[in-house]
Amino acid sequence: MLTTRRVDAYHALTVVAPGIAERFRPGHFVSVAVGGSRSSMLTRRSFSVHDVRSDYGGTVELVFTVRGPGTEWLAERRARDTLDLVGPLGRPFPVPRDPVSVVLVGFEYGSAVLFPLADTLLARSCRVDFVLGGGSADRVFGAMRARRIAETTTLSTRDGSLGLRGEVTDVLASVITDTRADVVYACGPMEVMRAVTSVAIKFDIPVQVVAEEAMACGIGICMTCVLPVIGDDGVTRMVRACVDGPVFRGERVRFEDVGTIPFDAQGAPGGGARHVS
Amino acid sequence: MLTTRRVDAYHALTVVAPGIAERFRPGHFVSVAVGGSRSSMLTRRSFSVHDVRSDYGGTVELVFTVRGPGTEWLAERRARDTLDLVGPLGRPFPVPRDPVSVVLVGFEYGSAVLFPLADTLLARSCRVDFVLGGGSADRVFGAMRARRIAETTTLSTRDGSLGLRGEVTDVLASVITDTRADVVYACGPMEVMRAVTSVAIKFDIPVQVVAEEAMACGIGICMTCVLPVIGDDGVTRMVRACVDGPVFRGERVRFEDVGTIPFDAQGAPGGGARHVS
Amino acid sequence: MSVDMRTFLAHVELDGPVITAAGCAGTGRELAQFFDLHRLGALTTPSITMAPRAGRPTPRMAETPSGLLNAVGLQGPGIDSFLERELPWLAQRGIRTVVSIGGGTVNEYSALARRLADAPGVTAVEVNLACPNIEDRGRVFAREGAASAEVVGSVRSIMLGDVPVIAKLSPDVADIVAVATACADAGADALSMINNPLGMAIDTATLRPALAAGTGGLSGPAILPLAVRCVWQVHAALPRVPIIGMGGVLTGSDALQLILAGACAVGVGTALFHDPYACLRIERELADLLQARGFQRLADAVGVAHRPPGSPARHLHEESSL
Amino acid sequence: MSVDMRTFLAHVELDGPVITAAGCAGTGRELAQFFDLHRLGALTTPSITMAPRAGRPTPRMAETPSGLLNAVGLQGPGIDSFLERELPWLAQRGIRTVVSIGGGTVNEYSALARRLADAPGVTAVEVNLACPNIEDRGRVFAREGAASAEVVGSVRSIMLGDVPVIAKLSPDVADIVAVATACADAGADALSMINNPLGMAIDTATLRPALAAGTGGLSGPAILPLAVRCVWQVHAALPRVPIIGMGGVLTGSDALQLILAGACAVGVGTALFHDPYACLRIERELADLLQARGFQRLADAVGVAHRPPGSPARHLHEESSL
Ligand SMILES: Cc1cc2nc3c(=O)[nH]c(=O)nc-3n(C[C@H](O)[C@H](O)[C@H](O)COP(=O)(O)OP(=O)(O)OC[C@H]3O[C@@H](n4cnc5c(N)ncnc54)[C@H](O)[C@@H]3O)c2cc1C
Ligand SMILES: Cc1cc2nc3c(=O)[nH]c(=O)nc-3n(C[C@H](O)[C@H](O)[C@H](O)COP(=O)(O)OP(=O)(O)OC[C@H]3O[C@@H](n4cnc5c(N)ncnc54)[C@H](O)[C@@H]3O)c2cc1C
Ligand SMILES: Cc1cc2nc3c(=O)[nH]c(=O)nc-3n(C[C@H](O)[C@H](O)[C@H](O)COP(=O)(O)O)c2cc1C
Ligand SMILES: Cc1cc2nc3c(=O)[nH]c(=O)nc-3n(C[C@H](O)[C@H](O)[C@H](O)COP(=O)(O)O)c2cc1C
Ligand code: FES
Ligand code: FES
Repeated sequence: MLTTRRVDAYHALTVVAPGIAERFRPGHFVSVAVGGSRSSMLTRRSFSVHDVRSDYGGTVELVFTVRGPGTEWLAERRARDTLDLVGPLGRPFPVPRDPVSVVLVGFEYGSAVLFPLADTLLARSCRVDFVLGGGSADRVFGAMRARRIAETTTLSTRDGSLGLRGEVTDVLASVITDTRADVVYACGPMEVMRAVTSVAIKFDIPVQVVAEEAMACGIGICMTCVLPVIGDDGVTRMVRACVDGPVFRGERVRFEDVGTIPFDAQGAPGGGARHVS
Repeated sequence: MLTTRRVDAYHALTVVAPGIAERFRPGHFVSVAVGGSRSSMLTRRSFSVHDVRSDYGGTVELVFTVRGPGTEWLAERRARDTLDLVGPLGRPFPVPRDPVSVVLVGFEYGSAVLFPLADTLLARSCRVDFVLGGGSADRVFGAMRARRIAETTTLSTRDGSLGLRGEVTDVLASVITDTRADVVYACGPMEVMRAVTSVAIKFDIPVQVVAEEAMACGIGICMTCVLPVIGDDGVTRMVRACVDGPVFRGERVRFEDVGTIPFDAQGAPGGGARHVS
Repeated sequence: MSVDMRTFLAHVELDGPVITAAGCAGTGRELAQFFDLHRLGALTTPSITMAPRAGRPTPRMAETPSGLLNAVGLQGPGIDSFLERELPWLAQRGIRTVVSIGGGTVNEYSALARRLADAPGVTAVEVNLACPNIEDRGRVFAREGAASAEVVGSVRSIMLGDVPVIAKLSPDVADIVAVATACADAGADALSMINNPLGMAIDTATLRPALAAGTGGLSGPAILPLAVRCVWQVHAALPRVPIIGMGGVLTGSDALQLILAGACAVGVGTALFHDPYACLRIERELADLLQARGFQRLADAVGVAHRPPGSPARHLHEESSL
Repeated sequence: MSVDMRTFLAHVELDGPVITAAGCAGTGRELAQFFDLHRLGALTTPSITMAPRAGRPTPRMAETPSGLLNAVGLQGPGIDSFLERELPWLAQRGIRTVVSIGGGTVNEYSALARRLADAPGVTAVEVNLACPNIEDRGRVFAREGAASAEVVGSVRSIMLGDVPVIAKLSPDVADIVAVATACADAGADALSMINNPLGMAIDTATLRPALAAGTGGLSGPAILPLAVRCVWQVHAALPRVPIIGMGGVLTGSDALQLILAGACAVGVGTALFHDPYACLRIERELADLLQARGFQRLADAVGVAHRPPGSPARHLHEESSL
């Protein structure tokens, strides 16, 4: 581990991890072991990769908020401590080949994952516009950097302490209109992803969202991180956020049914399968 | 926690603990929580107090060897980390009122607890002689300090790398004779305590030994640290090393029966009590 | 306003819900050096047997991940000495005392109950059913509803009516609800759960069991999920039977889990080995958590996790004050 | 000289004793991205059911002290899809595969066995008995010897003789030896233990169960002492029945505990979630520990903790090579 710093309400950790940096593509996440050896905390914590640099053979930067004991422990790490990381994990953002117009919507720490994506899009001559939001001013992540790189950056906060008072989706429609956006990418809590998706659907443009489900393994073997997603064949399946996502096409995610097994999902109880355990 | 240093094969930790320092008497031990918060290691580790000073409001020093994960964790602590200590615990050494002649026998880190005792004895004008031993030279603790304060210091190591080759008890008889010792104090592994006790019994002088039993609580409530000790009434009872000891009169400890319930112990199976659980 | 932490163990009121678990608080004298025992909801004694017992050989303990194995073997002075020396010390100080009893036969439990029936200072009797039944090839009473019921019934019939009889259950059963129901039907005024599940560790240096006794009881945070599950299942089946929840409680949040699952009191055992003040700290943390969640009374939180997701927790005190 | 790590699962030889636990290694494809699956003693599949199953709603997992609660609910594609897509992938690569099966009735287990009987690439069949018996009010098969035996007997009678049938037992019983004996008598060639004990966590923020399913299975180091105890008890009673020990194995030392207690193979589950390479690391650590203790063959360490204290471990290989 290289450095640790505070960014408003967030902690940022930079870790020397050449193997991860090398294979990284925007949208990837990593999982971090917390608590040290002999810790009672067994599961790794997942974090999107915010930044990748080539110095020290390759570093990755994570941005996180303290939620519970695992992130609390992470926040106490100091420079030169070592961290145990697995990654890069997950399916990254699909990137358009053509120089299209793109709106990136981030809520709180969810914004972090959008910056490497923005860099890639800009390198492909896309037009990039940011919509960033949060509960309060100190929880809006990356506004300065967004202003620097994007065509426009629109901010909103729930308490009105920065930008417009309200949700990121309150401003999204006008940004899409103004920028003639071809596609939306979004990262943030499920209810925000849901709202962003319905705006994109109204404009009939594709939207890529990052789904954050509690994950025990991050590599596709534990089946704890599932959500109902409609496949190409129109069938709803309980798919794993960690390896089948975390990036999904928003229209395909059955947001209203997250946390349930929709009756028409493949293998749903009553849908022909018996209830075994 | 104040400082941490290496002393030959041992680690020494100095901790600011005014409450413990104030009530300390030679022979006391403390118990230390290991692994930090959310550790999977539940039981405290016990360590004799090696030194107590009045600076910083009162500090105590522990000397320990790395045995397993708990002491490994302790060895990784750095200056200014905090430690969670409970103490002083246990019954301290009984100290003679008169200026008698005393031999202090220490094996490896067991020697540590004898130095504050030596200071107390010297303050009461006792004659103090040390017999210190260990497996090898780097495991003999406190030889220099012993030489400085005691009348004589006799060293022995099992591999002969320092002092005489052999056990501390190989030299004890002659030291007792030479110093006309009135009493022996000893700290070290059980088999050494047993051997020291038989030497003292031969000379018909009292011996105080420190018993090291695995302890889950250190404060007398868990009943895991028991050993068979003969009471004033001649009855053997399974007594707690943590609160009824760790200092015992050597003649009273049934060393050969440690790790068993002697058939004649109070409440032994077959001794009238039924076998309930 | 501070939360009303009083609770009832059957008809006996306790000032607070946090009590020491059997066998984990010594005679009381040891903890009394750290704090005033009146601040405990109650103190539970080690399981008292008829005759004095020397217990098991050492090693009696082994550390496991977030757990502790113990095989103390009910070392204790026997009921005579207990009534002569231990109980009066507690009674004279007016310390709420749950007396735990253990035996190898139904008769031994009955005999213990007879000795306790007219002893002053017994707040409640807890029947430790995790003892081998020497009349049934050493099968532990707690593993069978019928055997448990027989013991509980006999103790209940002997104790005076105003002393609650608590049946202490073990998790090593296929159906904890069946055993709980059998005990309640036999007259248990309250249930206490969980006792230690049976575990084992092998010392990989000596290649032998780490405990002299071979197997031992597992305690500590490792077993909290088992305790929460047992309390949940039994409270769902027997909502009117008071439950003392225990097993791995280290924090106020752990205690709250048990209370939300259906316990009206919480036992603390292994945590005391780490922190002699654990009961006081846990009660304080619990009160803070309850307050932060809008509860005015501990009693209103008991079993709340069983309510359908819709029911707003914050208004529970209004409902229950109707 | 390096330690001979080969072991036998009944009459099937495995190159190494460390295998993945059912439901903890995905389809194999996921772990194959990290290492060559041939380096596993064997891979165990998730429990396969007749019909596709969507499993339980989320949240499906909750962390507990040194443990993990899960309620996945046997999500899977069903046997048809398994035989079409998953098993051939493993079989073509020659990966030792233990196929776990789960059902709600004896008939469902039989039907699964019939489908597997002539499928190529089945190293062994593991019968997951921790499924509710829908013909007996949802009572879990594993909780009763008779119900377990019926399932095992039916599967054994259908599978070809050269495919071992392994009965997977749960610790939530009063007498694990009784269930193990019933399964062995019914024809189980080996036993696998332990499956997850039933646990629960309450989310103290929402005041509701942390898992959507309410209760869930507890895994991870917290349960290692229960696993060691079960293996010990069953090996003592049935010394000739091969045991796959599992439950909380995180290190080679944990694996060695199970082996010394009587297991001849070791399953690794939850540890894989933390470290995809866990099986390889654990096998390496185990080999080192065996070597340091003077064992030339893993097989010589199986059950050694049962021998009287006197017998010198260092010379065991001499005895067993007689
Ligand atoms: C793909 C992905 C990317 C993420 N990226 C970020 C990020 O860039 N910055 C950031 O601050 N957070 C991120 N999170 C959320 C982060 O993983 C959780 O905040 C963290 O795991 C909480 O751990 P804790 O011990 O502090 O909290 P606790 O709530 O005590 O955690 C207990 C258990 O629940 C799991 N858990 C709890 N909340 C979540 C959650 N929201 N998502 C997944 N698992 C959870 C934990 O992993 C752990 O196993 C991401 C999550 C996912 C799935
Ligand atoms: C009264 C007393 C004074 C002691 N003083 C010292 C001292 O000054 N310096 C020193 O180096 N060591 C001392 N010890 C021993 C020290 O407590 C152990 O070395 C330490 O607990 C080992 O912990 P671990 O996690 O490294 O090893 P592990 O072996 O992994 O410990 C596992 C468990 O066993 C217990 N345990 C293991 N060995 C012992 C032991 N010998 N005594 C007590 N508990 C044990 C631990 O407390 C822990 O609960 C003393 C022990 C006692 C009882
Ligand atoms: C050292 C020790 C001794 C115990 N002695 C008894 C006892 O005498 N009677 C009893 O019913 N339970 C006894 N128990 C079980 C505890 O009362 C309690 O049910 C169990 O340990 C779970 O709680 P905990 O995890 O908080 O320790 C003992 C537990 C330990 C650790
Ligand atoms: C997420 C998860 C899924 C599991 N699925 C199955 C399963 O499908 N069939 C089965 O027999 N056991 C299943 N188990 C139990 C494991 O195979 C194993 O017996 C148990 O978890 C104990 O081992 P561990 O502590 O190493 O995980 C599952 C366990 C977990 C954690
Ligand atoms: S987190 Fe394990 S499958 Fe997704
Ligand atoms: S260590 Fe608990 S009684 Fe001595």
